[in-house]
Amino acid sequence: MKLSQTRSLTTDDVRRLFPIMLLIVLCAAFALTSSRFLQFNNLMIVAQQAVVLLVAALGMTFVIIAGSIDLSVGAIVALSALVAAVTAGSIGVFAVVPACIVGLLSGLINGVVVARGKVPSFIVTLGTMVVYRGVVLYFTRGAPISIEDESFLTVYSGRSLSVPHSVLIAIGVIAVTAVVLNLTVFGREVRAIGGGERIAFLTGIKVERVKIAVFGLVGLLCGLAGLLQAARSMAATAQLGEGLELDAIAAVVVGGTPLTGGVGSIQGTILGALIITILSNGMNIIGLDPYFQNIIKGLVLILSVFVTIDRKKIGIIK
Amino acid sequence: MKLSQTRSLTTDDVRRLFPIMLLIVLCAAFALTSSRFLQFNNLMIVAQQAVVLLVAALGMTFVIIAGSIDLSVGAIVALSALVAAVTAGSIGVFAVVPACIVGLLSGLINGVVVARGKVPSFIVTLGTMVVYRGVVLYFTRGAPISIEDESFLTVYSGRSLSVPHSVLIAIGVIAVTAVVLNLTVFGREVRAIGGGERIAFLTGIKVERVKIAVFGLVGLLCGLAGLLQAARSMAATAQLGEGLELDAIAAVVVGGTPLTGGVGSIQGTILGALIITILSNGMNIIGLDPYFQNIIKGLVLILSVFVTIDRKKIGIIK
Amino acid sequence: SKDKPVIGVVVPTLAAQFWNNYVDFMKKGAADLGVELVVLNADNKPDQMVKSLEDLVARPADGIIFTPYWATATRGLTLAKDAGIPVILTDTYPDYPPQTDRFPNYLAFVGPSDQDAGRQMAEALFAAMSPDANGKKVIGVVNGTAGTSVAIDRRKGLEDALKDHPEVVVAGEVDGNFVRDTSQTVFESLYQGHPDIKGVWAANGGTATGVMTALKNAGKQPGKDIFVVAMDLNPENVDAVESGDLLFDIGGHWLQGGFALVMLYDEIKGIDLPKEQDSVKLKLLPVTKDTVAQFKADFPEGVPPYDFKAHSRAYTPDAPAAAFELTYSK
Amino acid sequence: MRTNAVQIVANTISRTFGSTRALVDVSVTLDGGAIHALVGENGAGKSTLLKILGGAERPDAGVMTIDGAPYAPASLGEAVAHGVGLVFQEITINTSLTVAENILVGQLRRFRRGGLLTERAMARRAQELLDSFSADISVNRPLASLDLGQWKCIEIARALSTRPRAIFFDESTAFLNHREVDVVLTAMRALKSQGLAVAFVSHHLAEVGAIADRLTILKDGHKVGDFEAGELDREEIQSRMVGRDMSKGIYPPRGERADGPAVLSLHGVGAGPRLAPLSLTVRQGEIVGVAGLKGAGGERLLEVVAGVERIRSGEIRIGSHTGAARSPAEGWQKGVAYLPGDRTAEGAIVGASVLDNLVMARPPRRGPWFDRRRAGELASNMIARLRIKTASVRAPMTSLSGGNLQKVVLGKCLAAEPRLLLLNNPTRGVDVGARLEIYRSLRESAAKGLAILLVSEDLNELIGLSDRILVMRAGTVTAEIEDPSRATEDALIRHMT
Ligand SMILES: Nc1ncnc2c1ncn2[C@@H]1O[C@H](COP(=O)(O)OP(=O)(O)OP(=O)(O)O)[C@@H](O)[C@H]1O
Ligand SMILES: Nc1ncnc2c1ncn2[C@@H]1O[C@H](COP(=O)(O)OP(=O)(O)OP(=O)(O)O)[C@@H](O)[C@H]1O
Ligand SMILES: [Mg+2]
Ligand SMILES: [Mg+2]
Repeated sequence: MKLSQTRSLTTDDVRRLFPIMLLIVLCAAFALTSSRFLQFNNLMIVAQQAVVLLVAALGMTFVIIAGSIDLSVGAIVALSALVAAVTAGSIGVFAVVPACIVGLLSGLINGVVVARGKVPSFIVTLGTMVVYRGVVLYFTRGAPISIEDESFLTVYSGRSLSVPHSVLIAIGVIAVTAVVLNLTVFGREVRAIGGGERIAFLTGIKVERVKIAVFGLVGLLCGLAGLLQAARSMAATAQLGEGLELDAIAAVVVGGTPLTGGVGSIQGTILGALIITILSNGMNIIGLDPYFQNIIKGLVLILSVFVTIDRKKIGIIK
Repeated sequence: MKLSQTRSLTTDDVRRLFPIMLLIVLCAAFALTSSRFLQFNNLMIVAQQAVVLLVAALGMTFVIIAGSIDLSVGAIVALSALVAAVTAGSIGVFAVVPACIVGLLSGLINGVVVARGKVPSFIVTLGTMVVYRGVVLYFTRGAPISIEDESFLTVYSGRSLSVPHSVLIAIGVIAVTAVVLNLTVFGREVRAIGGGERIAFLTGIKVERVKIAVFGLVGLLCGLAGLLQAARSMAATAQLGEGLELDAIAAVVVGGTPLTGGVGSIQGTILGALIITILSNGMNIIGLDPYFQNIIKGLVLILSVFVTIDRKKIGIIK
Repeated sequence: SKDKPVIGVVVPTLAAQFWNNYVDFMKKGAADLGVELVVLNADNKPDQMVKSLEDLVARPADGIIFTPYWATATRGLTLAKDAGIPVILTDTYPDYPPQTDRFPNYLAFVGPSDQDAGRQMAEALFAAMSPDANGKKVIGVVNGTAGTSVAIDRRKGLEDALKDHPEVVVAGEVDGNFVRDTSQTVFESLYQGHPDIKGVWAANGGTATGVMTALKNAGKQPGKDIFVVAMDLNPENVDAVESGDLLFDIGGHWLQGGFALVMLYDEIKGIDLPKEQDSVKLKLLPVTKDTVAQFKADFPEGVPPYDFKAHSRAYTPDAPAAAFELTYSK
Repeated sequence: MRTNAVQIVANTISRTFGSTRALVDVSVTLDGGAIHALVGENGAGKSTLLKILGGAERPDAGVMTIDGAPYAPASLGEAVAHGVGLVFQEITINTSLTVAENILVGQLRRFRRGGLLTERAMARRAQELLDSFSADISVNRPLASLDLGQWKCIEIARALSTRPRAIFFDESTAFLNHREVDVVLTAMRALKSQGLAVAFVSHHLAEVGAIADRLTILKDGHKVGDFEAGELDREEIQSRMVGRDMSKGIYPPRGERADGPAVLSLHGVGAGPRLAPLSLTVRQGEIVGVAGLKGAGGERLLEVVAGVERIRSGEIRIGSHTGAARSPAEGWQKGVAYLPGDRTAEGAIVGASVLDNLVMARPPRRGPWFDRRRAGELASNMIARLRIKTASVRAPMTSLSGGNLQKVVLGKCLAAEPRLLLLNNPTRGVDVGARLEIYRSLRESAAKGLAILLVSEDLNELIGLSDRILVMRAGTVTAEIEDPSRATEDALIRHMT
């Protein structure tokens, strides 16, 4: 018994280690095909490309652990990017404040309708996704809003010692979300609600308040993501962040957090966001037929969930 | 007690009657604004516009009652439309066979991965949505494929006695799905699985087989929907049916079928599909600012679920 | 209310600046001519394009102007024919001519030749690049949304030019989906894999902006280290040509809708469109550093001072026929 | 029908879960026409043994035979095909279906004509099955109008629908009140008389004594022995199960009559038709029991005090605060801990760990931070105090046996250090040994000032533990028993019905 355990990997280990193994395999495959892939410069580009997805996915991690889902993150990113672009001209780097406030408010609206209105989050955020994007379209009329402010661009999309600032900001977000999820009472309440909402409610957890806070948190993070995206593209457009919600959900679940709620980890989401970004970056670097790339992306998504999912924990596979 | 019940509507009645009331209110509002709205001709157009959404949503009703979800319906519609367009040139009206077979197979693949692989349907179909659309893109290389075959177009998108054939086909699909859901063993098993998958398993239902069949059924219906869509647009393109999955889910839940599974009705889905189609048709006919239409669509979605949802039945609002 | 005809317009999307410029110019025309303009948005969905056309037929509109993306031309024309509504197509040519027996209601086509524009972009790019040590010119290609005829036709134009220029090598192609952020991301990766790229053919304005942003982030100076060419003449791209970042841009075809509006208005007012004027293939306006000042003078805010009534034969019976040339004033 | 009685033999069965040895070389023989009881502490391996016999689990080692032929079911379906039916410990009623569909759900295909379901034939067959063991249920009743006992009967009818030769019940009476229990026990006798081999698990030795023909005692996965009915008396069974002398009874002695300040007082509190206005005071150190059938108002009363249900009239005082808790959160804040009746749906988060559940109500915190060290201590203490059988503090709840799960839910309430504890059937499925611990623990807490309001379907528990008993019927209090030590089950039942 003991012997065989030390010799061979158990299914549990495979499950746990799969995201990191997948990441390593992908990196190795791309590195073998293109010498450029592992260069510092490209790694920084990947990191930078991953930032917006990662920040949104970190927020999504909380929502999913709480047993809900948020389809409006892409729209919130577009909305806050718009706010950042509009205000950057006058207040420069402080555009982060209105961008984050708008993100937070959008998230709180989701949260209040979900928690107080008792409407499933899938529907609420499907609706607000359309509404928020409608608002962006209504205000921009499709025109990109360029950001000229130098200080804004330098702070949010410049580099120091060749490290992009956005990557540093993302590291900060990782640290904060990891602490909040793992070390605070709030983080435990989020898990409890995802594990069993009614039980949490009867045990005295303020379910409504916590859920509103969770949606507010993802909104706030999307506000930040929108700002970073606006800084990276030096403009806000109506199409910004389209489909980001699905990528964010994919990042979370590829990282091993099940959609059923109650469990999940920040490090998983980091791996998931990196896998999705690297897959895309690598396929473009090696010049894979763009018509073929989507097929591979879809298969990788299914495969990783197929392997990482803990079937013992999920009585019901829905 | 008795008296007040006959006099006033209970919340339950409001819930149950809301979709039909909403439909009536929408129709009345549009009819007052534009005299054209209630004309036979426009009603036939609405019916025809609703067909593709309705057929896909009828399939989705089964999936949702079974407690799952299918995000790949739009992609399956595109895939079968492609097959229909490619084969219509040589086999004319019989293109329905390969289109439906491809739809069925795509659905069965979803079902096998969900049921046998025990991967949540949200993820599987998110992945296959990307894969199937990738396949369409790969084969069409993005170019639209026109349909010239007259017999094909007449049969699937012509009219007899001013009634569009597609509407007749949809009525047939309604009849069949209503019988299957309400009167067959299979329909009962679908409800049982949605009501509690583990319980259904323990009580001897072949859960895997039924789930595979459900996904196969929605695939088959999407195959038909793809054929009808191709006939209606006289062409197949890679973008066909984009976002249809979300509209189909919206139609099902607006019709009062909760996302939690176990309960749901065909007539609800019919109402839901009509509401969504009429909302869009009416706003176009009265010429509402296109920048504003999406905002209204999103709000109507949230509102109707807010009213119709049965909060007693859903202990957990996720 | 027949004196104020209803003209319905369906655009592929309103989330792109180009189509908003298109609609704005038409709105100006509608106000001048006295037309009730109904604008519908297909939201980038083929099915919604068809539905919107059906809604216009049901309304009914007195005339329809639409852009048959996703091969929706035949469907739209059939619907309109059955309801006796005249149609002008813009932007995307459906591979059959107007005013045939099959579609007598298909009055005219007004649009650019995307293929020609794609070729011009390529030619301008190739001419500006100097060959590398091996005598090759290495370019990268960022395509538009796969499946749109616009993307396909522009790419065909590039292909035509490539045939005449064997010294040009395509290092790689990516799909930027006509969206600037996507274009930026995919080009970042492409460029990382092929740092020898010295020229970029970008399928539209937003795509080019994304590419230039990526280049700047990579510490390269577009217009010096690497040339970028674009299409659509979006204001920001015109500015980029002025600053020297963008080598070449071509467009002006957002005016096509306004031109079509005049033609359709006259038809509704009983003045038949001559057969020989039923295909207006706009010769697009190329803009380079040399001509950008002129462009800005002639097209303030992108909209030329254009007298719709003067071009409408219903208002000005002797209005000249070929009124729709895109030209510089000097 | 069947003349020769069936015999099922399980020989040296073993089953291990991770490091837990749930069964070690256990052998049993089950005969047709006899009722066989399995008893033992929580976690002794009873459910595991029944699941293996019923095809829901597979043994690591050991063989089984039916009438001498090898029997190794790989699934429930295979067991059913061998004529073996299993009624689970958990409720397996599907509320999306009707009564008849719930009974015949596994064989809907047999009721097809021309591809369509014949509802009438189904209803007839379902009614036949219910009537075959005299369950007084009409298939036309909506599921929601039936009580848990009737739900259990539906499950029994389902097990019978495949015409089994053997049928096993896992704690089928644990969630039932005395009346419902009688229904199920009568059903078991009826099945026995039809020649079926019947096996059941129960923690209520009175039930065992009433109907079992034979008895197997398990302890820590090992078989202690097989006995004939009447061979051992109740105390002997208990002491063999628990491994110590239980002859002094399991209920701790009552203390002095509590006359401290009131912790909970209700004045004319009503909550709709299911709870008529009622007044009640629970003092520090007092355990007040509430007896009554399901729907009599006891559960409602707890929900009102806990803040789950709103009051429609009257006034509640908790300690010095006036006013009802408007939510459970407010209740817990005021020092009211609530243990709901359904441990899996309302009590414990099954996907979380033992520790997570134990500290959920009042997580040890320093400002916003969760204090892991103190949480670990708190959980370990509670595990020791309630003798929760778990592999570790961080073990997942899914690895616990039913009774231990229940103890965790109680532990969660005690860990919040409440001043008022609301208990709804706190010892459902808990073995005698553990009950003794729990009762002692509750009594100790009461002695330190805790006030307890106890609703229970176990009338012995009410009589043994309470300082005072309210008896309710149809939402009103029908009697108040000041000295429970002199009360009898029959007396309570008289006021309840
Ligand atoms: N999971 C649930 N199941 C049933 N009811 C719930 C649930 N969650 C919340 N509720 C209902 O919502 C109400 C308030 O819930 P909760 O205590 O979680 O909110 P809160 O944050 O404490 O709000 P407030 O601060 O306004 O009291 C309760 O009265 C209850 O009826
Ligand atoms: N799936 C599982 N994973 C890990 N351990 C398990 C599992 N199922 C049972 N066990 C362990 O096996 C032992 C026997 O469990 P079992 O459910 O058979 O007990 P039981 O006698 O039925 O107890 P109770 O009276 O509490 O229902 C327990 O220690 C339990 O924790
Ligand atoms: Mg058990
Ligand atoms: Mg509260």
